[in-house]
Amino acid sequence: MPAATREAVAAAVRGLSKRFGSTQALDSVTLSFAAGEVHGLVGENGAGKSTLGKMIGGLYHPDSGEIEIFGSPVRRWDTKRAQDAGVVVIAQELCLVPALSVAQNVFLGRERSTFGVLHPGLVQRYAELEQVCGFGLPADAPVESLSIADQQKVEIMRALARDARIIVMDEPTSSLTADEAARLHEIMRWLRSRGTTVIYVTHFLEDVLENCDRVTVMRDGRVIRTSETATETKSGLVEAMLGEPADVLLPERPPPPSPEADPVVEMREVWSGTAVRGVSLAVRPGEIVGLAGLVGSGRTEIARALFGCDRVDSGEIRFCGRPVGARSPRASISRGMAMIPEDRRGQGLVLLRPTFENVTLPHLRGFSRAGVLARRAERAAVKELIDRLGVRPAQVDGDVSVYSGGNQQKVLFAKWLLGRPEFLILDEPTRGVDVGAKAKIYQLIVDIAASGTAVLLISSELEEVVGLSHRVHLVRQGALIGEVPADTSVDEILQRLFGVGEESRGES
Amino acid sequence: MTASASARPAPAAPPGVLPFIRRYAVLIMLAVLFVVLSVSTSSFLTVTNLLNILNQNAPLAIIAVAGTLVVICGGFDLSTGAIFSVANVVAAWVAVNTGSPVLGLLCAPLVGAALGAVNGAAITRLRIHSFLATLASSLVYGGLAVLITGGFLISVEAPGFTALGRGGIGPVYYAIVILLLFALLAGFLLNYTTFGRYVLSVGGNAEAAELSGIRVDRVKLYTFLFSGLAAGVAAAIGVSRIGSGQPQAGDGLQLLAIAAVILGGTSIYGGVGAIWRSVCGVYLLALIDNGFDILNANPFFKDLTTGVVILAAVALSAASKRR
Amino acid sequence: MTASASARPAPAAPPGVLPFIRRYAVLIMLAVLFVVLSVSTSSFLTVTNLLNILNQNAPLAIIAVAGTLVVICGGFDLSTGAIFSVANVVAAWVAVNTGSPVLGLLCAPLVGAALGAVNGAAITRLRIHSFLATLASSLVYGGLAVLITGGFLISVEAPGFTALGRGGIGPVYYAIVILLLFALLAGFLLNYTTFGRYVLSVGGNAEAAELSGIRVDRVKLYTFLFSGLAAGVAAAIGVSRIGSGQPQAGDGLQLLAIAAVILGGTSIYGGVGAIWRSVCGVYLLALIDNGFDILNANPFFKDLTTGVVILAAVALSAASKRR
Amino acid sequence: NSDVSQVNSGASEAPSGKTGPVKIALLASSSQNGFNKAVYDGAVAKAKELGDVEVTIFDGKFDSQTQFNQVQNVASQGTYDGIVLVPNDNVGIAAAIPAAAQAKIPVVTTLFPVGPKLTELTPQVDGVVSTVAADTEENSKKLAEGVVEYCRDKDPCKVAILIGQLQFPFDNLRNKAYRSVLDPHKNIKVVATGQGNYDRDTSLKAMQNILQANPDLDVVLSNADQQTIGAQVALESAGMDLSKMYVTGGGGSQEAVKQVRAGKWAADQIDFPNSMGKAALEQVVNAVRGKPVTPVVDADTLGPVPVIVTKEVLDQHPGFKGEWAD
Ligand SMILES: Nc1ncnc2c1ncn2[C@@H]1O[C@H](COP(=O)(O)OP(=O)(O)OP(=O)(O)O)[C@@H](O)[C@H]1O
Ligand SMILES: Nc1ncnc2c1ncn2[C@@H]1O[C@H](COP(=O)(O)OP(=O)(O)OP(=O)(O)O)[C@@H](O)[C@H]1O
Ligand SMILES: [Mg+2]
Ligand SMILES: [Mg+2]
Repeated sequence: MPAATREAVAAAVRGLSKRFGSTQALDSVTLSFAAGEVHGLVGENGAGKSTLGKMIGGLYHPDSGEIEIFGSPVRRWDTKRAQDAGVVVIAQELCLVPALSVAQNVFLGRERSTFGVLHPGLVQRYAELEQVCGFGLPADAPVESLSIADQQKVEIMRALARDARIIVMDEPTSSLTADEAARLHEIMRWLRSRGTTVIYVTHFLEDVLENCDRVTVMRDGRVIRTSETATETKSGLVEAMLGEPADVLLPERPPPPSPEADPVVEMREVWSGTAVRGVSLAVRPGEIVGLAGLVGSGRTEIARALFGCDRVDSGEIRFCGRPVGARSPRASISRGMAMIPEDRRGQGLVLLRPTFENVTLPHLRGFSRAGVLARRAERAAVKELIDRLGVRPAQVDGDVSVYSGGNQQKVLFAKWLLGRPEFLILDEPTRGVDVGAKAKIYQLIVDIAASGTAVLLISSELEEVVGLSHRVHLVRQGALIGEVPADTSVDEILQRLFGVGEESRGES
Repeated sequence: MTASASARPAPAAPPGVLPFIRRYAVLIMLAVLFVVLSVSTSSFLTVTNLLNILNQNAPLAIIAVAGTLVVICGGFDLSTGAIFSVANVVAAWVAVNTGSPVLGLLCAPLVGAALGAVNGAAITRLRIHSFLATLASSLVYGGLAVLITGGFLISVEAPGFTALGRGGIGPVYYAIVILLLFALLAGFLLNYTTFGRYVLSVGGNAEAAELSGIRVDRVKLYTFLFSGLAAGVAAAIGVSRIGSGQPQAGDGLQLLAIAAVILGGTSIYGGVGAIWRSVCGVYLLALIDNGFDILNANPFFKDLTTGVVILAAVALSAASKRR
Repeated sequence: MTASASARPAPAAPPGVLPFIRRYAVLIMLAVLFVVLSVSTSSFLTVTNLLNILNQNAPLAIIAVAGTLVVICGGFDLSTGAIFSVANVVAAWVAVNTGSPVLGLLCAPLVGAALGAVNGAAITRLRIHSFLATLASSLVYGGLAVLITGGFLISVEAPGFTALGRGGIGPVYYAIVILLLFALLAGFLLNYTTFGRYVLSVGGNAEAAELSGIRVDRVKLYTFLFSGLAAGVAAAIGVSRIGSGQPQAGDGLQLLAIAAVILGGTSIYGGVGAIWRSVCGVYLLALIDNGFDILNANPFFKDLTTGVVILAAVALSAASKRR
Repeated sequence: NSDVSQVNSGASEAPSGKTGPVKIALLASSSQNGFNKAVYDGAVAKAKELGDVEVTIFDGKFDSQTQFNQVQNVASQGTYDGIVLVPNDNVGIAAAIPAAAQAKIPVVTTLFPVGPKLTELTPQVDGVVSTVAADTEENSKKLAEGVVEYCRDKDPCKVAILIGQLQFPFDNLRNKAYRSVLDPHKNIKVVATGQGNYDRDTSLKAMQNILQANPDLDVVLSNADQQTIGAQVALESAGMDLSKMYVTGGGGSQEAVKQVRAGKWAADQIDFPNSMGKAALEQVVNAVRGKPVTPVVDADTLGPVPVIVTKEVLDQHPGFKGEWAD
């Protein structure tokens, strides 16, 4: 608990309101952030956390209300002025310039220059920052070649490079592994020790309880309460967020399939590119098989090879006992496979199109005759499904681009459940999803498996993988290094993933 | 569903007058111009004049209608003018050499569709951007048209050849009827068929579409084929109207068609758009032309006025898009 | 750097010959054409001919060089031709009416920059897509050019007016020197200044740039200003070369410039590209022209050949990009 | 060739003698072009002279479709009594003329005939009452004959042809006419055919390139003055002496006349756009008023000078300046 600086207010908002169309994203929010505190901001998807953060950072203009930074109210406010005043936002959606290098992205807008001519020495400057962060990213790699997790680290470094006095971190750990998140928390403590204010938006309530000084709970665009973290508990926070007590435990797994049941899908010694190296695995009907691995270990690539997105160099993939011939997402889908990709917005949804079009996209043949759509049947089916999954707002014409993350994820589930797949690949299905929605997604996964669908579950949240899967494969550098049974402890898995005796990354 | 959820209003279509203006900017401009012209001169609001405007611009509108699908699918077809040229000289050549006007006119859509398919194949096979691919193919096609004719025009004397372009059902020219059918067809394709849905989703997010099992390349190819077909149909009308095939007949059509599509409000980034918008775009430009002619205005100001009207329409459609 | 990080293969430049071909496609095509022409005729590989080619296309290349920044920044400038027209008639008008050729020629870049800034302001203020905005403004500017001259050309008799366009330093025309300086300036801006970095980032991801505190609108505006300036400089060379200002002098330049930029390999989506690429693109097209003239080849085949060469270059640059 | 013959033909097309004010639409191939401006000025001058006649110019934007639409619009509006046409496309536009004929609006075409036959000046299309034009093929041959004359004692005599655009029917016709005259002469070598596109800059480039392969050119045979002006810049910067060569232009612009007088250009094929405008207006008003109409007005006879001028010819006509400025 930082004692001394507590009284000084770094940022304050008063009566802040913001409307998007008919959605009241923020409803006269009044809140203050003390200098040198780590202030947690929690709430379910769509509560308005990101909107608040963006307004403080100058990305959105409030409809009414005012923002005060270090005691002085701001008038004309945009990102440039915000940054000049020491306010920086790490946005929730990764937002980097793909063709620029890591270092160029990190120092973007903060280049040292004389009369606009860049100074050399960007790499040294980067190295200095790297000393503090220890993420180990190469300075000159183009950002587009990095995995999502590494891009997330670039985002964090970019904020740090600004010597900000107030940093809004909007779900910065959503694609980091546990030890990387721990590394970030360390950085937060270091920032706090230097008097920087961190506004920490996250759905990981444990992280809030461990790392924040105070926490604010939001719901429906309003502030429910702000309190000292020491006085809060996880279930208390959940209740405040959802407005009702809720169960955050993992649901009961469906019974495992009999060991002699024939697998739905099987990989035999599959090699693909540089990222998948001799992978063999099998998933049986009704079974949930987890893939646990560190970020960048190649889990996504395994899924992509399986689904036919990437070329398989050698090895065999069998579906329902027969080797598969032509391989493409299309062929996989027609065989009964489905995949929810890790990049929801980039690979999953067509953001410009409404909900029902997204949901029925792979199944249009079933909703058409001679190419002509049966729109009524289509909408009825989607309506039924999104009601069942609890997509909100439950409108078939809903605009998916403004749905919160959890609801977007549910739309993706709807999209594939509509086809009743025999085999479902889930790549990070709960990334950026609030606790309430998370519980629903867990239940969904379990229900899907109980209905006989084989599930391959990839997640960076080890609790989730071990808690939901019947069996877990450990992945390291593109290869499976072993299998552990359900409910193996997270610590043990971590040890095996790093290799016994090896040191964890980020150390040194 | 939790109780709190239902309390939140759904993100329905935003209310108010500004969104309406934004949405229907091109229609509003069209209506304004229509009214202005109607009160400025009595020669405007006559059945013949209106039918003339519709008829004259029908070939362009047909190309723009199909071009809308290309743009929605994230592409750009700069070769429609050249396809028009090839199709119209082929039609004339066939009519002259077989003596059958019908056969000649039928050739135009076929040639158009074939050249469009070649575009589509080049774009999807070679994985090159359609902007550059169709720019190149338009040069090639344009060259072909010149070679076919040897630089001369091919006059068709066969009786009946001009029926399609100059005739009509009662006072309504065939061209208008064909445009209507074509626009309805395209609108139907876009909104009521799986193909249309695929076009929209490929334009919206090609990767997501591919991962949803859609043959992205094939969808793209079909849009270019359709665009070529449209250019061929337009060429059939054009060549029949003129009565001779000319290698430059289509020059510049492609730019007008694309301008009309974008002016209508279809997004240059793909994924959203509508057929009626492009038709409005074509006729907005047509009204300006017609207005200058019948108002006896100084033609020196025509380009300037056209530019200002386009800017106004676009500015309207962008009205107060501030966050 | 920690140990674990280095374990991941660094995404370095991919090795092998295919990526090389892809990357330098436009250069390779240029070299091939160069060699072909050199062996086909002895008139090609002469100092005068090469200087001529460079000189003739310098104005276009200057426009393409600046256009590269616009395209990298995610924009499209379809008004450079019209700006060229306005700037060249203003230059002639001023030279005639003040009797000072220097003053006249100086006006061209100023007028160009001003019109470019107007483009930029319209695009950023009204938040409309540059494609449509510059299409509209090109009509407006084109109209202006005609109004200034009343449709006639303005012949400049003032001695010295043609020095810029026809003279040079030794055998090297001023136009070539100016192009060189301009390309170096643009390359320097792009690679060694904050402005260039901002251009790359705005084109790569405007939202990320905004998040980084970059004034996206201002950066865009400057690219259009620069493009207008380039069109003005090109106009000064052009009007001085011909010795008279003409309202249609710039017609079609904008499309050639954009084609050259894209042909060079700068991404139409923005965010990546290089100045040298566009210069190569311009001279690739120029070599085809030159080749046809000096080989006395049938002009009927020129468009066709140009199209095929473009396709070849683009296909090369896309060579085996397949999965 | 085609002689001026007074025939009363208009009876069927022309309304039987309209009295009162007459409105004429002048459909220019482009309103923003010196040549067309001269036609317009001539028409306006004649209208003043006749009195009670008003002329309105339409911009054809060098686009055949635009002009096609304009004919239709004028025909359907009933505002105009007659049309003077400077066609962009002599064949395509023919399809629009019947609409005018139906509306009883007489059409006079200038510069080019209207209809499928490029060399047939007698009106080919119902609705066209008069053609005010010259025989392009014949005149092109005359221009080329000057080249033959100049080349008589030269072997080889190297000729570069600078043509507008070969894909334009009339340019194609001109090119063929040139070749039909030049090719039979063994000493004459056509070493290059460049396209000048009626544009100075394009022609400058083309000529520079041609000079690379043929630095020892004797003749530049250009069909348009704008092209020759561009070529001249290239020739002079290459250090060539035009007065020793044989350089032609076409169009009879003021600049061309100046250059021929100065002895730089050897010959120019003259057009008289202002006089053509006058003649066309006269014919169309005659048709409207129900007076006799001349179906073919040979444009070559309208001016004070013969169609092909050389320095000697111009010296005999010191007052002639050229009827248009580009
Ligand atoms: N640009 C926008 N346009 C329209 N509606 C928006 C926009 N941004 C946010 N919203 C809506 O405003 C509400 C609040 O969104 P916000 O992103 O602030 O929620 P959040 O608390 O950050 O949720 P999550 O935990 O999913 O990130 C949501 O209903 C969302 O749909
Ligand atoms: N676009 C790319 N270009 C080059 N290498 C890549 C790219 N994407 C991923 N890789 C590499 O492929 C390997 C596997 O990455 P991948 O993202 O599939 O791992 P993952 O286990 O799914 O982790 P994540 O949690 O990021 O999804 C890593 O070495 C990564 O650096
Ligand atoms: Mg958020
Ligand atoms: Mg992954």
